Amino acid sequence: MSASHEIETRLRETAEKLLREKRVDLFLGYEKASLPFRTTPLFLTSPEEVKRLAWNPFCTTNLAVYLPRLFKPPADAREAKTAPPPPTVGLVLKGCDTRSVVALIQERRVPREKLMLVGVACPGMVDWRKAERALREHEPLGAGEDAQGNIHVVVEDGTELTLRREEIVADACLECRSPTPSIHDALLGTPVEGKDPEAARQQTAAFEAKPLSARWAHLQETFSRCIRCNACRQACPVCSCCKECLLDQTRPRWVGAGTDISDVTIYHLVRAFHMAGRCTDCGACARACPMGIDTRLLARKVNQEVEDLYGYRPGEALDAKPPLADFAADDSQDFLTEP
Amino acid sequence: MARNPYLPYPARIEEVVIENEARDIKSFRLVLDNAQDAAEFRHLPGQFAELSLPGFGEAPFGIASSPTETGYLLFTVKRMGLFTTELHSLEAGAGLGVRGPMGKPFPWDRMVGKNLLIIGGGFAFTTLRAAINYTLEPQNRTRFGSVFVVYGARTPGELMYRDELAKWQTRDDIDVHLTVDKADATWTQHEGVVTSVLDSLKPSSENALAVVCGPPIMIKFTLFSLAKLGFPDDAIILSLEMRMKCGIGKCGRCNIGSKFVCKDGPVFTREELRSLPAEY
Amino acid sequence: MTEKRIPHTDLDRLLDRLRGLGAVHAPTRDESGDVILAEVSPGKPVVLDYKNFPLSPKVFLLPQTQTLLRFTNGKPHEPAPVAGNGGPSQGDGRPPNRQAFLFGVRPCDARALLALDEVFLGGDQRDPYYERLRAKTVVIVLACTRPMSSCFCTSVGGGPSDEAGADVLAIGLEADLLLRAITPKGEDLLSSAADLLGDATPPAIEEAQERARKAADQIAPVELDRSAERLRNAYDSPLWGILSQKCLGCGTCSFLCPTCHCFDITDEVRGDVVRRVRTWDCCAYPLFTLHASGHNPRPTPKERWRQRLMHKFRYAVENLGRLFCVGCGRCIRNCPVSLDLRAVFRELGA
Amino acid sequence: MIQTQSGQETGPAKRDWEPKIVAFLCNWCSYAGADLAGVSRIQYPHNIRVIRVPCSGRVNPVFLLRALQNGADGVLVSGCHPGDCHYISGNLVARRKFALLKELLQYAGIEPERVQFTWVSASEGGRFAAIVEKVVEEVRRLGPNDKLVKKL
Repeated sequence: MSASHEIETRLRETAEKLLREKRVDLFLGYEKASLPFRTTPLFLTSPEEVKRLAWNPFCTTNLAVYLPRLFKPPADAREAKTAPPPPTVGLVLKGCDTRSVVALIQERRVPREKLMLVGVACPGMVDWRKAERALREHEPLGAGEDAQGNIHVVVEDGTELTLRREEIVADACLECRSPTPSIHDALLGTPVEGKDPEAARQQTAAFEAKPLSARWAHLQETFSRCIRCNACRQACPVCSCCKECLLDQTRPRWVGAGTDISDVTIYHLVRAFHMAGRCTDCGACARACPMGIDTRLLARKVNQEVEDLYGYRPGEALDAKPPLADFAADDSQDFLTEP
Repeated sequence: MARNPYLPYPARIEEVVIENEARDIKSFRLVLDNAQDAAEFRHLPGQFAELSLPGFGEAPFGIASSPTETGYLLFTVKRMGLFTTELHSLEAGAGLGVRGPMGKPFPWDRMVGKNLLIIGGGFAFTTLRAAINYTLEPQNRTRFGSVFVVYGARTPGELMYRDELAKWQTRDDIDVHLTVDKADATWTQHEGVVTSVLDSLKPSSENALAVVCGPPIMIKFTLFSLAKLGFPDDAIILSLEMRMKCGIGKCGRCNIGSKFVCKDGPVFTREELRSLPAEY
Repeated sequence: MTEKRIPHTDLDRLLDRLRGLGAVHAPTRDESGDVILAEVSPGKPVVLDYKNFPLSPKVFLLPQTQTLLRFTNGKPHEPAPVAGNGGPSQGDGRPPNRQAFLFGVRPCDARALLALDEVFLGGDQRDPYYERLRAKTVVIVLACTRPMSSCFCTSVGGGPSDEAGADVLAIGLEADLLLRAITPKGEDLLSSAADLLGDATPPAIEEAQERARKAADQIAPVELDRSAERLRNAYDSPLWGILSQKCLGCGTCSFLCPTCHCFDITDEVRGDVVRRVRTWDCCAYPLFTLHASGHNPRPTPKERWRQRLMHKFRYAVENLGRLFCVGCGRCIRNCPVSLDLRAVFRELGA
Repeated sequence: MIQTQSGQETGPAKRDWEPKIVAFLCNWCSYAGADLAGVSRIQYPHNIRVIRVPCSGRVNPVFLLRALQNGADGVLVSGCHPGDCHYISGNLVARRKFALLKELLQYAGIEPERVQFTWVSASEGGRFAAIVEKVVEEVRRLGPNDKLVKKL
C-alpha cells in the first residue's frame, strides 16, 4: 500500500468529521480527474461525499487560489447588506500551498480564524507535462503510485511502465524549502525535509552567468510563445491582489492587449515585480502555462533579492510585515546614481 | 469588392450642443465627408452606429437623428469612459469616423397604423428622439395613430433636447409628458418617476405599441405598469445596450443567448426577450 | 476525387514542390521539443508521429494580434501589405499574396476551420481579413492513428480520418502516404505534383480504411447527441455553479480552442502612429462583457462558463446549425484545474 | 569600443542620434532642484523630458517600462534624500521598489544604465545637473534603446 493511500484515508476521515460537526461550511480538496496524472479541485459541502476526496501524487493545484474569492470583501454598501457571512473553510494544503495561505493571511485577504488547515507533508507532486514527455509516444490510460512512491502507468496497448517520481515532479518541488506545512490545524503524512535552498540559487546563478544580451534573447524567445491567456496570473494565489489588475486596466491601458513581444515582456516583468516579497514559489504559474514558459525564472530572482536585501522569505511567518509595505532607514541604496 | 466593414466613414463634427446642466451629455451633429458615403448611410430610428476616434477606439451609440433630418447625423453621448471623455473634448470642425448603420431599427412596418406610446428615461432618450421626429415628419405623421410620449429625468436640468421638447408640446398631433424625479422652483410639469405618470394618465393599450428606452431600473418598473395597462409582451419594444466591438456579429461579446445585440438587436420585443436568458 | 500515394521517402520532394508555390508549414520540433506547425525550410526535419500541436491552426487565419487599420493624419486605411506567410508570428492585416500550405493539420482542427468560415465568411458581412488569408490557405490534413485520451472527435461528427475542412486528406500507411484530394484546391495541389505521385492501389486504400477504423475505435464516445436541446433545458441547472466553482477565469481553453474566435478591438498609439488591432478575447474574462457603466451582464464565473459551453453546443447550433466543438480536447488537457467539459453532458444526462 | 557598466560592448553611437531621457522628478525636492539648476543658469544636457510626480513613491515601475516601450532611451527617477520626504517615508518605501526593479531589469537583460535612480534636494541644482550629465553620457554610450520598444 502506498503512503498516499493511507493519507487519503485519514484525509477523508478528517474532512468527514469537520463537515459532520459543522466546523467547516466547505472543504476544499482534490478528486480524481478525467485524465491520467491529474486531479481536479473538489468543493465539498456534505460529509456524505468525502469518498470523492483523493490524495495521490497528482494533487498539484494550489487550492489557496480559491481563498481570496471566498473571502472577497463586498464591492459596495449594497452588496455588504445582502452578502452572506464569510464561510468557514477547511482545505488540504501541501507545504507550498501553506506558504501561500500564510502570505494571504499576512496581507489580510483571508482570515486565519475562518480556516481549518489540513496540512499534508508533500513528497513532491507530478507535473503531467513532464510525465507525458517521459512517456514519449505512449498515450497514458491510467496512473498510480507504487510502494516506493514512484509512478506506475498503463499505456494505450496495456503495457505497464514505471516512471521515477523525482524525474517527473514539478520543477518547483525540486526547489521546495518547506514541503511540510509550517502552520496547520492537522498534519497528515511523515514530515518531509526541505530541499537545499542552494538548488534555487543555482538556477538564478546559471541564468545570471549568461551575458546580458543572451539573457534578453532568451526571454524574448520564451515570451514569443506567450498567448496572453492569463493562466499564470489566474493560477497564482497571491496574484489576486488588486481590485483591478493593472494589466486589465483600460483607463489608461498600461499594457497592450495583444502578443506584441514588447507588451508580452512588460506583462511578465510587471507580474514578476508584483511577486516581490509575495511569491511563495509554489510553481502554480509555470504548471498552468499551456505554452511551457518558465514563469518562475523572474519571480525567483526577485525574491532572492528580497531575501538578500531585506532578510525576508514570503510565506513563512504569519506576523511578518511584507517587505514592500515596509522600509528601514538603513536599507541598501548602492544602486543609486551619484554624480 | 465589398467595402471593408471595419473601415469607418470619415466625418466631421458640425456642431456640439451641451444637453444638460451637469454638462456631461452632449449632442454631436456629424457630417460625413464624402457625399457617396452619406448616400450609402441609410438608417431608420432605433439603429446605432460605431463612432471611431483614432487612438481611442470605437464605441456604439444610438443614432439620435431621424433619417428625415437629411444632411447630418446626430449622436447624443454621456461622458462615461475613455472614449466618451475624449469625444466630449472635441469641438465643431474635429474629424472622427462613423461605422454603420448597425442593428435592427424599431419595427416600423408593424408600427404603421398603430398608436405609439413612447417612454424614455435619462440619456437613453436618443433613439426615441429620432423616432419622434420620424413620426412627426409630415409625410409620415398620417401613417401612425396617436403619439403619446412620457419622458423622465432626475431633474429639469437633466432633460435633453429642451428646445425640441418645448416645440413638440405646442403641437396637437403629439402628446408629450415630461416628468422629473426632483422638481425645482420653476418646474410646472409632472413630478415623480415615469411609471407614476403612466399610472395616473393611463394611456390606452388599444391598437398600441409601446417603445421603451431607459436605465434598467426604469425599464423594470415600466414593464409592470405597461402590463397593468394591458400591453401584451409583443406590443412592448425595448432597446438593449451591450458592450460591443465589431458591430457586425463576429466578435462574439454582445450575445444574449443565441441573439447578437449588434445585428439581431438592439431592438427586441419583450416577448423575444422572454425567450432569451436574462444576461443583459 | 483523385487518390494518389507518395512514398514516405519522397515527402521532402513534395514539400519542396509546394515551396515553389508558397510557404510550407509542417509539423516540426521547436526548441522545447514540442511538435508545432511552423514554416519549414528545405532540409528541416518534418515530424509525422505527433499527437497534435499545442496551438490550433486558427492562428494562421485569425492571428492573435492583427492590425485592422492604420490612421494617417486621423484618416483610417487598411495597412499596407507585408511580406510573410500569414503565420502565427506576423499578424499584420494584409495577407501575403503567396499561398500558405498547412501540412499535417489534424482532422479535428480542419473541421474547426469550417466553423470559423461560418462566422467570418457567413452572415451579412464577410470579414475581409479572414477571407483573404483563407483564400490563400491550402489545408493538407493528416489522419490520426494514435488518438489521445482527451480526444472525442467521433462524438462531434468528426473522426480520425475525417475529410471536413481538408483540401487534401493524407493517411499514413506502412510505406506510403495516401493523398486524397477533397476540394478543387486539393486537386490542383495533387496535379501540380503529379510526377511525384503514384496511383493509390486498392490494397493501399484498404489499409487506410483499416487504420482509420482502428484509430476511431480507440476514442471514447461522449454522449453529445441533441446537445442544443439538452442545454436549452439546462440553463438554470445548478450544475453551472458547481462546475464553474473551480474555474480560475484564465483564457487557456478559449485561446487553445480551434473554434473559439471572439476578439477585442483596441487602438494602439505611439507618437503619431495609430493602429487599430484585433486581438483574441475570451468569454471567461469579466472584462469581456463589462459595460462602461460598471454593469456586467455576466458577473460571475458561473454565467461566463455557462456562456462558453452554451455558445459551442447550443447557440452555434441554433444560429449556424453546427457544433462549435471539434473534440480536439485541448481545453481538457490544458485546463490548469482539469475542468472537463465532457462532465457537463455526463451530468446532464440524456 | 566602450566598456559599459553592464559589460556590454557598444559601437560608437549614431552621429545624429541624441538620447531621450524621461525623468520622473518628485514635486518637493528634485523638481525644485531642477528648477534651481535652471535659475542658476547651470548648463546641463537638454536630453531630459521631465515629468513631475508628487513623490518618488508615486512612481510605479510600469511608468518606467512604458517610457522605454514608447521610445525613451533611458529613464531617471529622482526623489528627496532619505529623511527629507514631504510625506515622511514615500521615498524610503520607493527605495525598496527601485532596488528590486533595477535588479530585475538587469537580470532580464536590460542595461542598468537605462533605468537610474537618485536623490536630489531642492538646494542641489548643481547635483541635478551633474546627475543628468552622467545619465545622458552613459545612455549615449549605450546607443539607442531597442529593448522593450514597441514597433507599431
